[in-house]
Amino acid sequence: MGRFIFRRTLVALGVALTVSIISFLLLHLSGDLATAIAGPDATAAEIARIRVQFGLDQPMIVQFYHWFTDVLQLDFGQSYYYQSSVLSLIADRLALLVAVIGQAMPSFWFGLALIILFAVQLQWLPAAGHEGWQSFILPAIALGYYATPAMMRLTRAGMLEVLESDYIRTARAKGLRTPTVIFKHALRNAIIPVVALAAVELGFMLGGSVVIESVFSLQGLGQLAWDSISRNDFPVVQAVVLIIALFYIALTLLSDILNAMLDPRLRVG
Amino acid sequence: MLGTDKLGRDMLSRLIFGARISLFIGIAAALISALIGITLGILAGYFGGRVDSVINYLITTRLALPVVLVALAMASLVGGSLTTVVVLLGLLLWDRFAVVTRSATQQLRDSEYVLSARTLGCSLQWILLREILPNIAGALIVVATLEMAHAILLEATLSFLGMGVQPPLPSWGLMVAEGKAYMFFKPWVIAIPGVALFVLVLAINLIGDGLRDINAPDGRN
Amino acid sequence: MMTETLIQSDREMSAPAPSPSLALELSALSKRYRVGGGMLRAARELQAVSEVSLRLRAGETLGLVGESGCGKSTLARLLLGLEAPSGGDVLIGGEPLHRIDRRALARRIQPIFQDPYSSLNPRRSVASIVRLPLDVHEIGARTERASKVVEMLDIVGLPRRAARQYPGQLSGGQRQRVAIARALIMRPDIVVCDEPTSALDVSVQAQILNLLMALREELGLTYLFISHDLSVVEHLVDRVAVMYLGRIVEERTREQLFKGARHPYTQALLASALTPEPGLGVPDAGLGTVMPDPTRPPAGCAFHPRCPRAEARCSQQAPAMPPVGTPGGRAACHFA
Amino acid sequence: MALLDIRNLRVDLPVETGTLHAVRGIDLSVERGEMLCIVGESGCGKSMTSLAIMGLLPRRAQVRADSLTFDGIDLTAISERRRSDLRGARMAMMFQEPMTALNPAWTLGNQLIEALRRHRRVSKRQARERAVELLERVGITAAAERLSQYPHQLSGGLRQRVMIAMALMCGPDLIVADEPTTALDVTIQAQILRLIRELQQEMGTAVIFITHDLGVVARIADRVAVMYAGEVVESAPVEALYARPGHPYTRGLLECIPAPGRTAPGSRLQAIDGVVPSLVGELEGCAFRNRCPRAEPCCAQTPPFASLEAAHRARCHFAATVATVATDSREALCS
Repeated sequence: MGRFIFRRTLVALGVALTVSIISFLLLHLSGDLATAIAGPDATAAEIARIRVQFGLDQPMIVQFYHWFTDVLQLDFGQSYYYQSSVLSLIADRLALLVAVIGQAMPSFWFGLALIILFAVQLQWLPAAGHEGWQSFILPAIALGYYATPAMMRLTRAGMLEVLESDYIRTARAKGLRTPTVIFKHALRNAIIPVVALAAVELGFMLGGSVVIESVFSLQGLGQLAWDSISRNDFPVVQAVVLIIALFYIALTLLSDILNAMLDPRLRVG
Repeated sequence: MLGTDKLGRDMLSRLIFGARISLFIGIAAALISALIGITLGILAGYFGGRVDSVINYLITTRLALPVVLVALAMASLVGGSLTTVVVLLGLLLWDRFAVVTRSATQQLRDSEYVLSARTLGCSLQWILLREILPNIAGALIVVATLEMAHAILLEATLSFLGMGVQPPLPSWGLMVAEGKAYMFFKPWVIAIPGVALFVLVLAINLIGDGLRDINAPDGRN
Repeated sequence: MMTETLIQSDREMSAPAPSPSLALELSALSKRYRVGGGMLRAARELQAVSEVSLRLRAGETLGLVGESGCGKSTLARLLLGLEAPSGGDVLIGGEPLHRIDRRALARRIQPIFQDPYSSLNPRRSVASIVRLPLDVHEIGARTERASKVVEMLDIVGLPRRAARQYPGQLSGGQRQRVAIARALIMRPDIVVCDEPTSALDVSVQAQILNLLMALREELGLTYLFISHDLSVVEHLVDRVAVMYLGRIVEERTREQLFKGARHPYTQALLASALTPEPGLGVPDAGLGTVMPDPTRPPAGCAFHPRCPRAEARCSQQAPAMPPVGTPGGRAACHFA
Repeated sequence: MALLDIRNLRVDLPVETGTLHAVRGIDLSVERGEMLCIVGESGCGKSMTSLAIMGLLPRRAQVRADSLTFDGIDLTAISERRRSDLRGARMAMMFQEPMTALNPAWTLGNQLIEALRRHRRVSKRQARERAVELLERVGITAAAERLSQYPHQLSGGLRQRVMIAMALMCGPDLIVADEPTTALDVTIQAQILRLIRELQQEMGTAVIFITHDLGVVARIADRVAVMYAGEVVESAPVEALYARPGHPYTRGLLECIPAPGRTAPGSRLQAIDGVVPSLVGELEGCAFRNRCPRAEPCCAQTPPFASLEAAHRARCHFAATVATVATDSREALCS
């Protein structure tokens, strides 16, 4: 088990490294960053200044090296827009995000419908902002509802498949009562794919929160990313992408370890 | 029939034209991602070993990237347009194709009819395209419908946030965004495109379910 | 008779002289797999086939028996060119297998597999399956191919209307006939039958065995017949080779083997075969419950942990296997 | 009185094209301590029969019987709860696939112990002791250590031994074994069969042993029921069945397998031509008549059971003739 966790962690670290390279390359290869930061009306001199200021004139590999060594020290650089540390910006909003990611993928329209029904028509809950726990109910529902059907389907399909299996028949042949058969013998095996899906869905929700936060005007991580995208504030975008990816990797790692505890056959690297 | 929007444009005709855009994006993005995902998946599944490890790694990495955020960031850099959205979504949605193709190919790789094709001297291309692919096509069509629906929803999301299809093209997501300011007074402005989106995605998912049933194992008896 | 060592040195020096009467010759054939290796983990080695030497004369049927995991299916895959050997050589009609082009090989050796459900592509019609070899090798015009398919269906005893059906519409026995038709349409010399009837009901098994025997007669085929069913082997083959943990442990003519097996494992197999004779009870072959791990084969004779006759030296010294062609058969046992 | 008595058992399964009559009215009885083999080919209804006896058929299956009595208890009349009190305690089951019949997520010890603790008031320790004792009895070495192992750490033969121990945990009166050795190698099969036969005689347990292998039947059975197309076509003590088969199907089965001394090597085998009829929808007359070498017009009427000798019955219009010609003509047929 120890060796399994060690190996699985090594792979997770490898993926994390690759993701960080991609999140770096994504932004540096897709266009001239300096021009994008300076804005459409900037002069050539201004662009050149920005290029030097942000080190964009150096070779790509040097830029990556600097960025990556900084990231290892949890220094995501300075926000182009807020002119403050990216880390402190994100830390502020991470708490808010975690409150919302109890659930899943966005449906901006579903969110709007919720607002119209519960905030405007019924006036039960606030439509926007984050004052008190009530403000999180609608966003959480909007974020969570997308993943629910998939999870239900998988649990149901997994359960049906497991209930058909030979060892369930063996358990019934022993005369075990139905609750024992279902909870001891079936559920444990049926839950394995669900755990894996839950990790994936949670990861998707992190990415999806951008939309829901926009709909509910929540100042969360997603909103930060979204604002930064519209402001061409790329270090922030880059860091948010990376952090969400790392969250996802940690979640899948966790689900793999959890599944290995549920099923002894999975305890091999 | 359904009234007009804030600029006096006819909702119905914009809605119908929007359907064309949604469907085009859904189909085009699904095609691109199918091409990428199926190629990677079939290679990983057939060859196994190192090839499989590398491609599996790619899939995990792709899954770790938040689609919406990356799409938004890229669209903002390149500039939102129909082409951008299609290409971006095509490049981001191949993971499920790859996962499904990979596991289906793994199951068929050692089946005796593939072995028998190999002993007949069939080329690799023949085995992958003419022996394996037709037998996993059923599962892939289902994935294609799912990804189509996924792409349509994502396009609407991008357009809603202003990074997708640009006005005056009538994307449904854009129509919701445009109507957002009036939604407290005229809820139908967002209700109509929203319901249209819902119905379309539901229809595609139902088609996918239907195809899954048609393709249910007919092999053994 | 040429000895095994002679063949080996022969092969090292130059290509062996083709001996026309030998359809198939295996010399010291070995296959090792690496198992369990992952991205970050060292693999273990599995010796699936170990130093197997055998000869098949043209028109002869050699039976290969052994329990699951003994390497008999791997051996079949090596002969069919589906895997490359880790050592040793296969000569087909005197020509080394690795020098034969894959497509040329397909015309000389063909398989019939165990599971008639998975051996046919469910998306192809019967005609398309049987015609596949002709299509791949671009033999004949369209009409010629079609008429060859019909001829082949007649030969294997399928009605002509079956040509338009799909595997899902056929019974297990009919499917196995389709697989036989596909294997034989290019008239190979050698057919590797890998448990061709063990997935079938007994009443259908007899039909397929009859067909295989009739085809052997008509087309002059050489069979390597792999099976775990000793009564089927005894009915069908001329010679028997017994495999245990990757090695041939005994090889004899049918009469010699079934009347006087010398290796304790063969004796155990024969004792465990249950003929339909009431009143005899289930014999005790004297084997223990220890099952060897093929990735860690026991030292000395690989069979010694289960062998009722094992002595001290069996766990230290591996018994030598007499060379191929030893008169009266051969067995790898200190007491043989 | 028989331990198990079955009269006119029918099992129907709804399928897409109609109703599959998997078991079409069979009578069976099993005496205490007896080994009854049910033999037949795939789809003949033998597994459905075994599941019906255990009450383990899928919900969609419809089971009807004039009588299904176990040790005087009418199984059709009792609740599912009472039924589950019998299962594992007084009637146990063994399955074909040792690789999938054990739950991969729990240790062997856990799965063995729960069988006993469900039915008997014993402490965990007592249950463990019983498990170790039985594992040793079925020939598993280092039994105590095995309890903490998981099924995937054992070979197929060992797992089937564990299944036997599991079936014996509560000392049942009846064990239903559904092809328990089919997935095993011949040498292991012989060991497991010996073990089952030994334990059965030692403990006086009745066994219903389901198989397609006539070799196995000959060596272990006391009595045999041959099933074809959802019916029992012949039932007899084992010697009588092999010496004087009264049904053309039984004869066909015995003649189509190569047997040393009877079939000359390389000679043509007596195959049974044709295929089993579909069991979807009603089947009139003798189900075997489309494959039977001696079918006549009267076979369109369902044949009654003909009594040939003590406890030997065959469902054929010509049973008496078939049984008398069988012994001497077999040599003639095969030469």
